[in-house]
Amino acid sequence: MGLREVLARSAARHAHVLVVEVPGWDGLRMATERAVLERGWRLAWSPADADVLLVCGPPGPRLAAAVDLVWEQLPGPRVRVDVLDRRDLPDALAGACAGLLDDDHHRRDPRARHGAQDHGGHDGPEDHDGHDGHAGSEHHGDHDSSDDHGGHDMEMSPGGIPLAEGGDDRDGLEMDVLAVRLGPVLPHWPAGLVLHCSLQGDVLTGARAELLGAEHEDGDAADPRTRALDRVVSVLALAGWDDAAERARRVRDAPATGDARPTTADHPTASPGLARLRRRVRRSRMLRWSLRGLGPLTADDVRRLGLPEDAGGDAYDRLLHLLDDVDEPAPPGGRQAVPVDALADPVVGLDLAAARLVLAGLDLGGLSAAPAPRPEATRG
Amino acid sequence: MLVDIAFVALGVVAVLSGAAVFVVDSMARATYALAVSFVAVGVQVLFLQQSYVGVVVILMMVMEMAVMAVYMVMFMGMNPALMPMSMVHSNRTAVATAVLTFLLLAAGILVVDWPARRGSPPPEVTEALGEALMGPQMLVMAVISPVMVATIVAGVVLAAPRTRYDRFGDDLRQRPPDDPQPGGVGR
Amino acid sequence: MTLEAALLISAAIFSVGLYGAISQQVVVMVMMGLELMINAVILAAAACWWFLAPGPTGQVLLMVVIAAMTLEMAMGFAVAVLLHRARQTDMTDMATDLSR
Amino acid sequence: MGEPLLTSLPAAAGPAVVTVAPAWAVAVVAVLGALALAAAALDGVLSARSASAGGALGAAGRPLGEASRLLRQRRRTTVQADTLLWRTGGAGLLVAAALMLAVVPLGRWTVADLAVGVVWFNAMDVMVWALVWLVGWGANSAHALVGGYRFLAHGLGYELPLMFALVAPAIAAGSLNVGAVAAAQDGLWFAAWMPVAFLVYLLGVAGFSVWGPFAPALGTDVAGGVRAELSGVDRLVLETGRYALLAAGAAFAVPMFLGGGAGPLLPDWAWTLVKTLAVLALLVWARRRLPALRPDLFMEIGWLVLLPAALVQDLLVAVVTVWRS
Repeated sequence: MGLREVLARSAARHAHVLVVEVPGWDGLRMATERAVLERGWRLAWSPADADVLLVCGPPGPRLAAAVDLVWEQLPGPRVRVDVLDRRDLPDALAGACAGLLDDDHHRRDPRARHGAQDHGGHDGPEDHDGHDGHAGSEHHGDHDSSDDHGGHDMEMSPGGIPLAEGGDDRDGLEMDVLAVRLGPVLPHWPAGLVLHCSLQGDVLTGARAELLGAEHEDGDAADPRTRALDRVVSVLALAGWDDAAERARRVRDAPATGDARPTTADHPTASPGLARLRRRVRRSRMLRWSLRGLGPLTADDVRRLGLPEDAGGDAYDRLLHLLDDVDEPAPPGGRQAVPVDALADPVVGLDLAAARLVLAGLDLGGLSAAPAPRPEATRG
Repeated sequence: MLVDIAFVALGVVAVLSGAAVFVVDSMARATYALAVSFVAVGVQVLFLQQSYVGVVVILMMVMEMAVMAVYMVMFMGMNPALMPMSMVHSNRTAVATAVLTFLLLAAGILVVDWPARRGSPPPEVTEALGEALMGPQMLVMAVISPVMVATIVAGVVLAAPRTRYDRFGDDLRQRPPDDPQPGGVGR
Repeated sequence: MTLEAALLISAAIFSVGLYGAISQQVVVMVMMGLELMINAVILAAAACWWFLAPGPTGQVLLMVVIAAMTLEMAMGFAVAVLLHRARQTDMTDMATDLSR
Repeated sequence: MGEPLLTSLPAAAGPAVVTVAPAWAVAVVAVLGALALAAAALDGVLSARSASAGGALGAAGRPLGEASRLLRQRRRTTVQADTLLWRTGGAGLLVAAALMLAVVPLGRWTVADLAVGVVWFNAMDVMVWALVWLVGWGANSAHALVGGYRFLAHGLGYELPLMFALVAPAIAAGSLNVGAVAAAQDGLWFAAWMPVAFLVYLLGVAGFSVWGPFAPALGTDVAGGVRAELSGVDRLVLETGRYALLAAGAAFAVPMFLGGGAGPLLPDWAWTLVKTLAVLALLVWARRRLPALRPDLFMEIGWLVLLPAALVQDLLVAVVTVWRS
């Protein structure tokens, strides 16, 4: 018994948290990330890795359904927390910690899970047996009968997963096309964004973007400076440079520490941390080599797609631009909202890693569900 | 004795996993069954004291099967969902031929009066192999090398659809080349 | 560990490979059958070397066999890609130009 | 130590290396575990420093805490997962690492003194190709599979340079036996006069451990890549396997490039461990300095830069060796 308890306590001290951001609540999300890291917890990258699911903000109905699907995939012991206000964070995290230690609940949990899914005949073994089979993985081809692939004969679908269909890839070789849904719950991903992609191997051959919104609009938005630094964190993390991303996160969180709600208008002059980060990013040849030429956008493209004006150039230009302009005060009134449809075009034809890097580098602060849905963007 | 049992057991593994290649439904399983067969034979070769050849068989075959698995998935597009489907033709003939071949070979193996062992193994088997390749048998490697080069070139020519005119333009002057996926050196 | 045992195992592997090479429809699977047959040859050659004539140069044969196998694979893959590109097929039944 | 190398046969091991009883394999696994733990602890400390969270002592205990968390977590399966291949892939990494370490002499003792130890090591690192891909494939999830493919793409880039980097010490020593290679570095370490091979070797170690710049297979952008769907014990096994591979790669560098157990004052087994830890620390630290090498870009680097560099190194080594004898 003693050993079990020690194990449980140690486990709860090192919990991994999957943070879900509802569009418009990025300030709360960043505050949450900071609080999580300060506890000595870690941020999870996928549902399989997470012990705690923390939802920042009130999700709208479709986003809520997606979050529920993710919740089904947490292996357990698992705790779900919904937060609406920064002031509730300490209590919420303490509650999550206590929840992780509640052994009785976690023993009952898998049974409830199977019952809910009409999975009779499962006695819910004590441990080590989480058949959350039904939910599958939402990262996986969308087998939720969406409109992406009609006309499949279901006889050819082992386990309810339709077999992939063929299509020419960019080398002119016919290969299977996989319909994969990216988002809305992914690390370093624009909040609420869902990208319905056609994947060949890991190359996006087609994409359609949509936005899953919040329940109501009066969100807890971050100030432009923090938001810009948050994008730097994302780009660095997606470029596989954890250390620099970690430091960028520190710079991002620095002014707000100890302050419940940072004011938007005034920020301190370039902090030494920021200057160091700039130097480090500029000096890394490998980073330049890795990002140069990725997702180039001409001024025409930018105007045509309705992206912010400074989105021209390649991914590396955008990152440097971002770092340099962190302390520039944003134009009052904020930016014009980016139509969600515009996001599919720059990423089609890229591989997954490149597409993620390009998306993370774009300023999607004001993402708006587009009025007129356009046909799927496709490029050889 | 222990060595004998291990040798025969490895043989059984090699045969069974070889048969599994044509039995299982999943492409990945088929490919890696073949890999297991090769590893078993490689270890058997180790038992037969040709350590270099044995390890090289393991090394090359595992690598080859890792690549082969990708081709299998690419061309046959099966997810690990074990989808039963039959992809055989003239099954009867094939079985008959295989059984007949085995009986013939087995009869031959058992009937032939194998000669006694001539000579003794060199003290350093690997070194002997190297010296043979670099000495009396050099012609073999000298022949194999150009054949390999030719194969590489021929393989690329057969498989690649794009020529240098596609990459560099009609006058071969376009820099950087027009590739669907730019490389890391920036040629 | 006798010569007969090794050769019998080798014959069994060879027969299984032969079955595969004849019966399979998909190019890559046919290649797998061929690979198995070569696998058997490797074992037989190694056994013969050890039990019959463990001279210094006998192993060269094994190196040749392995080289032959890599060549087979490389050309096999190239032809499979070409077939796939040209005919959208990976079935041997649809590539019978030389069989009439 | 300076005996004629070509005669140091595996059977008559000579003074270079003593083969110990197979039961000592347990010790190999113990050493591997300790090294992996040390690497994980160091990584924890360095991570905590850059995130400036928690004390260094607490951070060093991080791997144990993570392990306890994963032990408590449930395992999960996905729809139509190929569980056999999935689990084999994860567990196989640990086995491959142990088999690599088996041929590394600890000072004078070794568990398996193979005549072709260098090739053996190479065969084991090729096993990792298959294993990582299987982990990605088995989960039947798009992200995991993309991770698996990325690893194979990296493998095609780093494997051949790694092979030719390992050839250089073998040429200089005139033997494929690991103990003999270590003994051949009398006075001058191979790392000193074949730096290119050493560098390429270290890159290769990072490659087959899916470590640092070679981690896109486990990238954030694909939700953890190969391990996206792994939880509980399965994830623990995979992570341990990675650290074990890193440790085995570092340990193998010692007899190949760093003079084996040679060194003043300390006994040779202690020197082997010290050097191993130093290489391990270097690899763990390097992860913090470098962003990921995207597989599509690295492929050309591997074939057009690293491979020719390793070949030229081999040629130089061969010329020097012939000239000296």
